[in-house]
Amino acid sequence: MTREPASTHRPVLDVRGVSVTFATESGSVHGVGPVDLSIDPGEVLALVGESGSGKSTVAFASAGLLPGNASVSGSIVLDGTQVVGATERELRPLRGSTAGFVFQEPATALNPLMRVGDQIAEAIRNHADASPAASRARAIELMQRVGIPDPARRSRAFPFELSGGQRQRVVIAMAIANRPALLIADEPTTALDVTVQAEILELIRALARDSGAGVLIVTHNMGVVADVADRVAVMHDGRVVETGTVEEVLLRPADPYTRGLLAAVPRLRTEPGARRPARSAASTPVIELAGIDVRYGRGAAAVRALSGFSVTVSAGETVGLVGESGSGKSTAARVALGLLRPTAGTVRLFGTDATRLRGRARTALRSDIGVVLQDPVSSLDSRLTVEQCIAEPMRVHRGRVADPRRRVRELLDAVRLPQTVLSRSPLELSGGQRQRVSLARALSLGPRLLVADEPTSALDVSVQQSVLDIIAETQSRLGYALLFVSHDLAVVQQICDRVVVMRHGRVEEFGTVDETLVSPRSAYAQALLRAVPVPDPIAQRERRRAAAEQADAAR
Amino acid sequence: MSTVVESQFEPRALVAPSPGRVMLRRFLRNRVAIAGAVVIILAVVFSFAGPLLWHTDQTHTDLTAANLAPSARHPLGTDAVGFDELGRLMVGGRTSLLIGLSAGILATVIGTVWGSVAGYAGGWVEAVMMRIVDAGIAIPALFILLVIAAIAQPNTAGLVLILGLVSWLVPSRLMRAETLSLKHSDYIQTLRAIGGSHARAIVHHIVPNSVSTIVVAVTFQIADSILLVAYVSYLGLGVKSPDTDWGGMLSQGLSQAYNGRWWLIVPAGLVIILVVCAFNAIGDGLRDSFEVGGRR
Amino acid sequence: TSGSGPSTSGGSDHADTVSYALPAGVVPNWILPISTPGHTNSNNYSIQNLLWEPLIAYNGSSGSGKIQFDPKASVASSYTFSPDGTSVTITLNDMKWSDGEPVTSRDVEFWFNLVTANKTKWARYRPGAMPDDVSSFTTVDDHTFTLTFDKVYNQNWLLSDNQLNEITPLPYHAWAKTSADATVDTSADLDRTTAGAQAIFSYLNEQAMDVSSYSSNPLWKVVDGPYTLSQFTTTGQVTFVKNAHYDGKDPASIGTVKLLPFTTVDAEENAVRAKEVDYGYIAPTDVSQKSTFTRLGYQIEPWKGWAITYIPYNFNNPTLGAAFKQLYVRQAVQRSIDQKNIAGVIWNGAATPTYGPIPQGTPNDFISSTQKTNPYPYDPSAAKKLLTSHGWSIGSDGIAACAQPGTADDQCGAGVAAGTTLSMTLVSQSGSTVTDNMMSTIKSSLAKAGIGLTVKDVPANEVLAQTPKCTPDDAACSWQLSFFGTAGSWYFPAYPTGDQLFYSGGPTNFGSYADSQVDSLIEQSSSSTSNEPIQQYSAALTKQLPVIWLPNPDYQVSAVSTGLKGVTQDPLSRFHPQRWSW
Amino acid sequence: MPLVWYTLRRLAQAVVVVFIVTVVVFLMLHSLPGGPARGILGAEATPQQIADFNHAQGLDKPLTTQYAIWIGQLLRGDLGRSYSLNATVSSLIAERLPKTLVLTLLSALLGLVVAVPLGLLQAARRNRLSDYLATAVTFVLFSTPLFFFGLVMIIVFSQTLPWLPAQAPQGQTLASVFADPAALVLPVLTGAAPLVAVFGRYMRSSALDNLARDYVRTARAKGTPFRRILSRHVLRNSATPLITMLGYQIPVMFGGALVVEQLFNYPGMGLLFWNAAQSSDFPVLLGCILVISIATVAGSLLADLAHSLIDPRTKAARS
Ligand SMILES: Nc1ncnc2c1ncn2[C@@H]1O[C@H](COP(=O)(O)OP(=O)(O)OP(=O)(O)O)[C@@H](O)[C@H]1O
Ligand SMILES: Nc1ncnc2c1ncn2[C@@H]1O[C@H](COP(=O)(O)OP(=O)(O)OP(=O)(O)O)[C@@H](O)[C@H]1O
Ligand SMILES: [Mg+2]
Ligand SMILES: [Mg+2]
Repeated sequence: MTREPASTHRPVLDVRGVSVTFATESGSVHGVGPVDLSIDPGEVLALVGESGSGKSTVAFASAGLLPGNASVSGSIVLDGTQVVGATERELRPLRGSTAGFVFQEPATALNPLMRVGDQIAEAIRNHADASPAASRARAIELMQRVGIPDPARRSRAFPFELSGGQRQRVVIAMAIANRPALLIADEPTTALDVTVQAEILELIRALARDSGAGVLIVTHNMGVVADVADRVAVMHDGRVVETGTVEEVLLRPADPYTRGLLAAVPRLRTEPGARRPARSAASTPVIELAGIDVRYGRGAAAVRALSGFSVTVSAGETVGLVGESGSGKSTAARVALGLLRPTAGTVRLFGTDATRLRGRARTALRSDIGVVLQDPVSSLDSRLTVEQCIAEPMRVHRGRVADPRRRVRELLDAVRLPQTVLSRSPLELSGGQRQRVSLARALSLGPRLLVADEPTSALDVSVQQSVLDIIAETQSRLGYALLFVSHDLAVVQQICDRVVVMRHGRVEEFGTVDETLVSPRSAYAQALLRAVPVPDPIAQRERRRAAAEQADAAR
Repeated sequence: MSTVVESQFEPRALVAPSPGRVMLRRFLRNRVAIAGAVVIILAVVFSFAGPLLWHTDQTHTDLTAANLAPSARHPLGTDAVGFDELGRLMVGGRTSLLIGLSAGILATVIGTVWGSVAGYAGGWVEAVMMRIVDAGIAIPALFILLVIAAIAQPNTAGLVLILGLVSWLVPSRLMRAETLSLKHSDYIQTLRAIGGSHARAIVHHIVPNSVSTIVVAVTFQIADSILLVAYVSYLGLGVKSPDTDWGGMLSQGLSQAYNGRWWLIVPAGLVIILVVCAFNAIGDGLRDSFEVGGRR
Repeated sequence: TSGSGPSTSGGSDHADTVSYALPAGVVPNWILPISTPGHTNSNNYSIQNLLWEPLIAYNGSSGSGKIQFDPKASVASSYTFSPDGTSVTITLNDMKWSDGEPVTSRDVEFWFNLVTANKTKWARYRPGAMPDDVSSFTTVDDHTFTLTFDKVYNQNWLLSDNQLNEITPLPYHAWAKTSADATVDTSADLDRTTAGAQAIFSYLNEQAMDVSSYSSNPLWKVVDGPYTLSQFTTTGQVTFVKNAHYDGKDPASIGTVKLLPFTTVDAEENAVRAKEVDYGYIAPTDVSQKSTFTRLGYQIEPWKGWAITYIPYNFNNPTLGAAFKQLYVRQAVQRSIDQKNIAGVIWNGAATPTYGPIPQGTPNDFISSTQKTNPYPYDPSAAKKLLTSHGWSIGSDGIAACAQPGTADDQCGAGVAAGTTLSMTLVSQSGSTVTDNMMSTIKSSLAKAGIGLTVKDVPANEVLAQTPKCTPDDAACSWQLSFFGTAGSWYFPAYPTGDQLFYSGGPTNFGSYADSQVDSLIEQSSSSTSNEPIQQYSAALTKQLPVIWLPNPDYQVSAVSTGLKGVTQDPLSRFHPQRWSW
Repeated sequence: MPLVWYTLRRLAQAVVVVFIVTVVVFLMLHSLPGGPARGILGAEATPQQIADFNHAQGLDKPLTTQYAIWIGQLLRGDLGRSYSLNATVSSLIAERLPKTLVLTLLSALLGLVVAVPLGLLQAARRNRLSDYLATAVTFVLFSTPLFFFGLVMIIVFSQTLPWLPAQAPQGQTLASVFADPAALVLPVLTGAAPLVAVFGRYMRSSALDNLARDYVRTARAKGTPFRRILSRHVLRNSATPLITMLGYQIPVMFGGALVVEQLFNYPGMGLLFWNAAQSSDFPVLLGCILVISIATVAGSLLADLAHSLIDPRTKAARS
């Protein structure tokens, strides 16, 4: 650890020619590099790029927090201290003091058995010789600072007693407890709802502005970039392919990779004018959910996941379900699929009362349903081959398809996968490929209804785009009704005819895309829309200003 | 446009080696587990192939050659009725290994079926089935075995059955936990939504996907069973002379603990500890390579 | 004196205490000198006799090792049979109960009345024997009474085979009541009516049903024996202290006697090694370690039991009963039993080869010379020859099968069907390494003679339950051989008659052995006044082999602290601590 | 009031479990061939005496009747009379159970005191020599039949080096058990051995789990020293599930007590049971198993409740 000579204008983080390799069971893996980066005090640098491009690796390397199997070369100077090659003992004083860290998963980032106030206080006492009482008082102060209401009481809470957004604020409070020169945030908002995301981003921005700390924010969301970043570094395959101010990179990308990436980002329309004409709602309804109530659990602890929920989806039509986490979207989808028996209400599938059917009739009814669920990893049984996965519905409903083997190959073509994947295990496919296999499976019996619960939310934007394209294309060919669940308003805008906006298990708004997602009537939908950042720094700044004005006016 | 995007991004397909391969590699790197496997192989060879090389009469007693100390003729001495102790270790090993293996497998099979059905069925069926398991667990196995010992002397098959019946409970709990997590996995949900039967879900998906849990459970269960066989002999339920098992040899030897006939105790005790350790080590190694739950 | 005695372990450093290890697994559980079923282990009797002296004590602890009348330990000072042998007049010692009352004929009558009115509840009751064989009890005076019998009996038998020796004078003045707070009205003679005697017995029995109260219940404080009770727990710890008021002929020398319970021989042996017991035992397998114990300050001495050990044949077994009835088959089996080596190697010498129905470990006047010399010495090839010369041929599996049925001399014999294989099943007692070793040795040597043996192990209780006396058509008659003799199959009273074991229809004649000549010898031995018939009986059964004779294990291999004097090991397996001293 | 609800539900489950146990135990002991009469009364007993015995004990009634009678008595706290010990089963158990509890609790305590730090240190020094050594020791402890281990302890510490008595305290009262602490050492050590192995392995892997958790990374990122991470964060998080584990181990501990008491001649429940099994003393066997199962069920109930009290999350999650 060597101390760099002090200079007047010194970056808080200076990464020069850094490469990281990981020792794994299958030998050594090149993680990132060489990478060059620097962050000045008060500057927010966004590190973007697709999954696996090395964003987190760079971020962790900056504070020497990489796992034991990583080896780093190059130079990382953190506020005048060389991090590469430093021992744990040398690094410890830097962590939490010179560099503060915020992680992606607020749910797991905190010790579940320790009161949050104590966890913040610990961050203080790790670096300052403060008394327990003083550090606790300071912790409450910090909680106030990060916008946790009633901090004195909340400091006595355990992490599970706080919401996701509040937990993330606690993590941020720990990160800034010792006024770090650099704040490193690895996907700090990815696990949060858009409205909460907006608040957290606002907080980070304010911190950078007020304390003059440099911020390294890792994200894959271009909207977030546009919202907070001063400068942007785009990573691809372990390298930084482009660096520049946020305007330069987002509005005038120079690198072809950046351009492709930006092109795939779905953009939220703010003007009416649906790209696709709304289908005639008059055609036969495929699903009719009416007055659905769902309650989980019993007694006082019961959760009302749906109350009085209704929706209809007609043949050839796409209906989107949007809403924040926990609003009941998946529950509604499960009811539609007959996986969950509602406590009240009727479910009609293809014109028959689905809750009444039993045995063979019920099985037969289900042969007309296709399903694609969110998680590409768990939606396919990894013990089967791709071919077996796709053919499974044809095995369940024997005789529906004359030649399953041929059918599987047709379906592969339809989802644009090569025949060579047939004998592989789903584990040997990428996430996008897996979701396509799921789609092929869902289409194998020629469904009249496709239910898709967040089918693309685990995918990178570019891959998401291609999956969405295939869905749109097969739907226009096969004419199935599509119930599409997503929390991404831009995606829903792009693919749906009509939209249900949900909140706390109720329908907040139901109408065409233009009615609900461009000029909504309900305050909730409006707030939701406002909170979504757009991947255009100038437009986003404008939206932010407008939102602030509105908030002022409200006050 | 989608084709452009695809060609640009999809080649980064995450091609993982097959899970079996990864597991094997991890297992092979676990030196403790490998040592365990070697011990087991040696024990099997010793017990099953040993008698081909070292011929001894293990059916007729010879009181004139009883209680002999180790010598060239009897490297591990002879026991109280004149059986050659080395040859006896081989004979005993067969029984111990066979009973341990069969009982361990039986227990796991019962536990797998019970646990997966209970976990999958849910509701009151699960409640009843798991309360039965709880009740079984509440009665310590040794107590049951002692009662049985006080009543009858089962033959080898009976012993396997008894051991299987007292030790399926833990695997069934593991299997239920595994089933519960698999039951909510997206592919089971999908299968159910398109009308797949419960049997299909259990047989084609849940059980195959629990293979790692089952394999780990089996290994630990075998270790437990071999140990339990030793206890069973101690409690007086062991196999009958001239057959024997390691536990029987040990507990017979224990009655000679003080008259200096160490050869009646030490070898039998050591092989039991070694083999049980070995199975536990393998189980540990497998568990780490599979990264599943199960005994810690 | 309270139930929660202070002592935790034995190992008496001070000379006024001795600790005695009870046999493994034995927990004394009965105090009332009239035992009810389930409470008959010999330690109970020893304990009772320490508190309440028996009328007539028979034991082998008076020095010679022979079992004989022991006037010191008896309340009776003398007994006189009438010349015609139909009655006996007994005179009592001048003794007092611990509360100062004298011991009188009334106390003997009290016992007699209780037993007579409650005989079916008495564990020692056998129809025709005590008290049925006594036709009247006549009190002569406070210290003299006469018992008249229904016919003439052998006097040895009367005195020692659970007849007169069972009688224990009981404190009439303290016990003749039916509730705890009642006072005894000695003139009421409540026990002389059947109903009254039953009510008293039921009260006494009920009081005896609570072991934890034994040391505190005032009833049991009235004693005439050398000791009184200071502790009696359900775990089997029993502590005696010297009876300060004892005025009999057998006073205690050591002040405190502790009985210590152990579950296993191993646990007991650990205590011996730790010098925590003064009078314990070691496993037979450890006899070879004698010098170790000698160094620790113990004397190792076998305690011979007045017992025999055997395996009954089930003569009513449908498959093999007919074969068992052939004497040559039994001879072949007996000649395959290597008693000398079994006793010497497997038992390490802690067993005595026994070739007939009279115990051979203790010198006595009942044994015949035939039994002493063993007419059927170990010789498997002779055994095989016996079979082959009687029409059996050895099959490919090495087991003899009857090839020539018929009754001629070179044929299998009456009732043995062609093709019968001599492959026997033995229900044997589990839980003992020595027994297991013995059985595998027997199995192995029988195989040499062409006889197959399958051993089925069950606990001792189960052996008895599974091998009952039966008739050929009973389902329960499928057993062929039965062994329940790890600790000796049968302990005799002082007079070793076989009326229960080998008399046709005898209650414990499990194998239904029947031989009219033997029956008449047994009858003669219980009625004749000489020892001639019992010796003839000994010779006859030695030759007849009604069962497989096996070495009789010692009662235990005792480890007695060298300083402990006066220890004689009573073949009747009772202990007499009043005679011990440091 | 979720905790109250949870408690009630767990309680109801426990009752069901105990009921199933009674049925299982009853059927097990009564459907087996043979009977106690001959064994209790001995070879000399006459058939009449055996019939009387069976009648007096109700052994000649149909099974269901016997069960109903038995349950009825149970509910009145009457477990029947021992066939062989001439005492009521409940008095026997009342006398012995506390001693067994003392033995098992001391063993469990010792097991925890050794295993928790051991497992934690092993996790901290994963795959170093000390970890391997400790792993080897725990494996061997786990794999050694307890009766063998106990005997080795006796031979070494009582016979070869005559330091400690080979007999556990023999006193009747609990006080007398504690009056002789030296005699308690070997039994407690023997009883603790397998628990050290089980808890140690559990603790090691639980601590390893926790070391890989995000919150440890957070603690590292805020500059917490490793020792403190271990003692403040990992220890508590990995030891808390040990409470539930403790509940699961209760049957194992009772099994251990059976062997330990038998080896060291310790007059507790295990020894009572052992002797009862030798003499087919059915009422005692039934009573012991019942009490032990109830203790097991109650123990795991307590463990679960303690866990939900200690772990703030379960208070809310379990509802
Ligand atoms: N501990 C590790 N061992 C081996 N390889 C690793 C390890 N951590 C990361 N990698 C590899 O290094 C590369 C970069 O990973 P990194 O986590 O930095 O990507 P990322 O851009 O943060 O992706 P995401 O958006 O999915 O978080 C990936 O190929 C990844 O597989
Ligand atoms: N199995 C369950 N048991 C109890 N509560 C549940 C269960 N599943 C969901 N819930 C609750 O029901 C409500 C609706 O859940 P649901 O999964 O439908 O929401 P969602 O809109 O799909 O959220 P997300 O966007 O996070 O997937 C939530 O409050 C959730 O916590
Ligand atoms: Mg990342
Ligand atoms: Mg959802």
